[in-house]
Amino acid sequence: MTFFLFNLLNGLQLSMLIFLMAIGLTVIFGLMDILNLAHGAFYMAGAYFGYVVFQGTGSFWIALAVAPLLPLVLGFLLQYFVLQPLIDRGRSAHLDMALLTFGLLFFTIGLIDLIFFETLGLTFMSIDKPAGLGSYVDIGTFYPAYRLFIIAVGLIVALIVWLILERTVVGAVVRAGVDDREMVRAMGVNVYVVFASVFALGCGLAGLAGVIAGAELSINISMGVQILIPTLVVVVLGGLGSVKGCFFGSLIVGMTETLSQAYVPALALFATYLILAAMLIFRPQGFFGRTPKSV
Amino acid sequence: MNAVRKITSLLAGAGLLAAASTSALAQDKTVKVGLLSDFSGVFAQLAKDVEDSWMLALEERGGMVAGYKVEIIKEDSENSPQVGVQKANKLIKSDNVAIFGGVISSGVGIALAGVADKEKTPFVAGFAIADPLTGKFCSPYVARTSFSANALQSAAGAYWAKQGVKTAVFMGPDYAAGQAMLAGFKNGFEAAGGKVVLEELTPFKTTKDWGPSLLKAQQTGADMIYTFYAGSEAVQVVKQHAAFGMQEKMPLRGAMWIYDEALWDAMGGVQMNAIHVTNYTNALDTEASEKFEKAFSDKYGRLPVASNAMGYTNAVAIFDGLAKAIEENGGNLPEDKAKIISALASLKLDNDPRGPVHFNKDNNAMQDNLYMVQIVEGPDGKPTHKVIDTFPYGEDLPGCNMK
Amino acid sequence: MENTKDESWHPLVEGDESRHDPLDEVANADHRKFLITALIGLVVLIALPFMVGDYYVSLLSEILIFGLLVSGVNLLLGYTGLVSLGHASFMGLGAYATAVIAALLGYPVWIAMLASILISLLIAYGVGLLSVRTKGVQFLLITLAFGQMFHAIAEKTRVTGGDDGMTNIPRIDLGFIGLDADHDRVFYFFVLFCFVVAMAILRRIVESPFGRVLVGIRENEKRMLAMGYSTFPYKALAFGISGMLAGLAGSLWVQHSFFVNPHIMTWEMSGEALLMVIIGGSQSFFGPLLGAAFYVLAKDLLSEITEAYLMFFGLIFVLVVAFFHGGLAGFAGKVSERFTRGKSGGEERQ
Amino acid sequence: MTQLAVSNISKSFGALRVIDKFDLELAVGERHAVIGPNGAGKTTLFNMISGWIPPDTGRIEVEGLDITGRSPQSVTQAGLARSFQKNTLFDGLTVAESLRLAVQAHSPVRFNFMQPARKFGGLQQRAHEIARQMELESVFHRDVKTLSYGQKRQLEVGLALACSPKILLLDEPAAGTSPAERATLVRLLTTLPDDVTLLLVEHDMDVVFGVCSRITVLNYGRVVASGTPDEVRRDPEVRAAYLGESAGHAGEAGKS
Repeated sequence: MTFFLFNLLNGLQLSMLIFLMAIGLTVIFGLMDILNLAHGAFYMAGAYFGYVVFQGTGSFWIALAVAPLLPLVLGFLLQYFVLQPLIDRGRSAHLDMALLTFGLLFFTIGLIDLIFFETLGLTFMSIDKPAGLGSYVDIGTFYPAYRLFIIAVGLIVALIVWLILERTVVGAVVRAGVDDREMVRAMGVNVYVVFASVFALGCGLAGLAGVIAGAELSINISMGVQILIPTLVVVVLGGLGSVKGCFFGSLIVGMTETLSQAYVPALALFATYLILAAMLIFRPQGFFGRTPKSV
Repeated sequence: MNAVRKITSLLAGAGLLAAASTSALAQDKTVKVGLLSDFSGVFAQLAKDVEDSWMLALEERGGMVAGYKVEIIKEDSENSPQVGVQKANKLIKSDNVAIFGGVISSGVGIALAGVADKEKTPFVAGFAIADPLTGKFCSPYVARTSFSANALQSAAGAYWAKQGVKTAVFMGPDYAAGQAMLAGFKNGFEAAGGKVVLEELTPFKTTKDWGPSLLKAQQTGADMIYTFYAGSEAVQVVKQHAAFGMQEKMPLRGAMWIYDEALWDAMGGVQMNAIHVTNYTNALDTEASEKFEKAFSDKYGRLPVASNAMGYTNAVAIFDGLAKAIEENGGNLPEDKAKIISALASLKLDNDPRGPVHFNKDNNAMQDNLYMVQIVEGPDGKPTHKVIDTFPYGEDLPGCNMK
Repeated sequence: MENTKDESWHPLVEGDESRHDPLDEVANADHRKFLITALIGLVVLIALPFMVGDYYVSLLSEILIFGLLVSGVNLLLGYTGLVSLGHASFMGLGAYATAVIAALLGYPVWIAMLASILISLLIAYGVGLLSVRTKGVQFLLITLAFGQMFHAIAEKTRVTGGDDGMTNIPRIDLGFIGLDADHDRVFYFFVLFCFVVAMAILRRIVESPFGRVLVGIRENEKRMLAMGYSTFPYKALAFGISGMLAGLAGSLWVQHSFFVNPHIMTWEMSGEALLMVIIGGSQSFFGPLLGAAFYVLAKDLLSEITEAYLMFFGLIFVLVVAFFHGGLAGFAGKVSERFTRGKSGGEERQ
Repeated sequence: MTQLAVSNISKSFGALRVIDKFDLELAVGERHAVIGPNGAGKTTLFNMISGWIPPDTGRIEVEGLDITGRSPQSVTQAGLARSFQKNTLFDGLTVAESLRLAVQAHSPVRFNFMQPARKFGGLQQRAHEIARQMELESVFHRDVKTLSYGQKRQLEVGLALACSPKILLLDEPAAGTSPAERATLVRLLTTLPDDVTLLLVEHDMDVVFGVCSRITVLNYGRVVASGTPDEVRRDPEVRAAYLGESAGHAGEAGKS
């Protein structure tokens, strides 16, 4: 019984990490129709920059606070100065942007490889957990304190995102934008700034996830691609553009990965993809997604 | 600089200029040797380690073997068999190497064994520890200077069982190498009276959380966890094992990969006091080992690690094997390149830093002893190895039917 | 085409090719241009192996093999407008089918090749039936999911060596014409033969009424439905055919490298195929082939300079998507237009 | 003879009843318009008849063949082709290629995948014929995206006509056009073959009165009036509900 409960905690921890990634991707997709495959690159940017900041200051907390700013700024620049102008010039938001950001992911991986491995000779890096979170707590069995921290961060971010979207003017604009882009334009809001800001925040959250993961997992060249696929699964499961869906989608993916590993290891490699494929075949709009706008 | 030279040679080889390049200069006798390894991808560090040792071994021989000047041509197989095959083709067909070696990855190694056999060009694996490489896929053109998974792991299994460890959980990635390590460990451990109570194979490359597996291991109450993980997976497993507070109750042990020196920084201290098996450590105090250690640290300013030692064996075997084959052929490179491998396999490397190494009938390296080491704090406060025991080597799996 | 005596417009009336229907001048001109390009290309492909060293002959084989794969991918991406991230798995299927049938079961390689083509066609068609109801990003993800599942199966299968794979896979036996395919030039010409046959068939397909329907689906599927096309079977069949080409590529690949393992079916590999198509220029028949050639050669060169060559490909890819939508083929088309008085670039728009 | 029979169809979205027990019968060759203010349910009605939305109740027949609930493609194959209010064209193709595709949809060669389409000269001829009919001959080989807006509207109708339909459903063909473009459209629509039955949704009264012999007026999903243009014009309920308000500025492009 406790075995099951601890597995649930593990599942929740993984879910929250994935949620931090997926929430940005979801809102960006819902609002701008851009499937940002470079999201994995922003995650990496957070982790690697986090490592640099950590090496410089020796503080996990400073790294956690500062590192997400890099992906945040890069995200804003990318959307405002590259993606949006291209869309305005007639590139399809849907496919061209997916392909373009896919290329960007490859580019980033190559660039990071060039800087960190080829130039600095670093292969495996890690950020040390802060005192207090590095150890374990005794809650029936020893359980890593850091995992509880990840769960807390995930829940807090979920709450904040929810509050912003549901309770603030900015949130109202974004929600309206997800439902009907033309309407927001007609409202006279500078949509481009809203778009770029949302894009930047999403990338910042991915960077935050990167720093957090950098302490629990390890920082390496394939981390961005590794996290990307479960994240995409979440976005599809939850329904493209649905925040509530994203939260539950993260839970489903995190729990599936954890529980299948704990109880049916033979299926662990397939479980997530089976869910993804079944979902796309039987309910392509996701659990909470809207049906496509036009036929 | 090296790259520029290569581009020129590439351009010379490319297409229309082919005719111009045929006027090969023959005043100096040169033998070309391919260093094909996984310089990018997860094994990048190991590949670099191997390269460093190659350069050391070459320097020690003054860049010559048996009157031939050695030209090393370096290629990156990127931990991808596809790329490896392509690069091997280049080495064989475009550069006309006499022999090539180096490879880390088992998958690449097996692919290259196929190419070597087809193209009748010797290949000497530097790492690539999959059993079938010198088993099912053995060939008169293929040798290996590291070891096979079974030889190392069955010896380690037997060691721990004899130390009184009764039950163990095996954890490893669910792919060929992981399965081979499990089988090897289980063979040795259970034959000596131990019992593997849980075989926990995690999805390869996609696992992000070892929590479920560690919890499952806890449930069994076994005496230890024996693992095979490498690179970033090793870092994560070791860190998470510590984070679950299991270091006291159920120590995490394995072979050199899990506690590789290159990972110590990333592990952030939790690797201290861990015990693992290895086939070389710079803490060895044999004469051969000390000599290698000095030569290596003189050249590179740091201590050699296990992958350096394996790279060194690889290079020494290739260079000395070449020399022997040339000498046996009256001072000329033999036409039949299988003779290079047979010369190599007849070498007795008694002064190898790992301890005496020789080759078995499948052209696979065997060494006399293995070492159990502990990671302890060195005199300078930095982690280092301490040899806590020496024990006999294991055996290869059967399966080779060489023509 | 002469058809005026017939009062009805019944389309089955086949025209006499020797006569010109002024209305179809554009299509006929395009076709002539295609034939000339193809002929020049073929002459080059036949002559090249005699001018370069052995290694470059094997690179050429590789280019042709990837050419088959990316032409398959392009049937979906360029012609039908569907982006698949799972095509490497069909290449893998073809590769494994050949490896198992020829190396494990011991059948002649030509039987293994035919079987591989058939198997990849059938399985791709099956996957197509399940996938093509979605489009856009959903389609990209569902093909990714299927691809990953096939990859996982390949990794889990012990008889084929799991992740390590299998080696010592034989090449086709050309003894009946007195040749040995183990020689690289001989094998190259065998690959070239398969390539030409497959490309001729593919060309027939994209030029056929069926091929035109695919283009219609790419341009506006809603309208196609409104005009009375059941688009679903077209898309499923296109998926099957493109999977079959990938399967043929895989079958040749194992013979080329004597080796197969699950790496060949990773989604990164599918991504590389997309890279080739886009860089070369989708929506054109020869574009993806240019892309494959560029990719293989540039990778060969770049990887000599830096291990981080992925960075350059990422960058090139981004630039092509952003600024040169036609890719290399589009660029070549524009250049040739400058020299000829040409109207709208015929080859570029299919 | 009845060409299209729509009986008793209804459609609700949630609590909103968009079409309420709608009936319509069209004779062969009839020119019929459905008019009504915005939100009257005209587009929903069209989508139901052409198969894009299944009706909740009722029955739709083409020459006695029940097509209720069929997919759009199968409705079109049964002989009922439609155009769209918002241009739904093949922007990357030429006019010739577009029309050829439409013609091909109703020819047995549409499944042929081994012979060059070039060789089926009949497709091209028929496409050219349609282009002539729609006055698009001069732009036959031009890319669709380079056409003027009016020409695009002509092509929109042409693509439906090229399906050789028995019944042609035109969804606001004149939407967004200039008066000159509209005049061209009216001329083209009045010269459609006699055996093609025409059902038109249109806001522009010039087009409606210029083309159609019968009119059905829809308001809040209900038929308010039906009859000849004169009868409808005289109907007091219509005047109150619809014409009275918009008679002055007829021709305003509507949206729904």
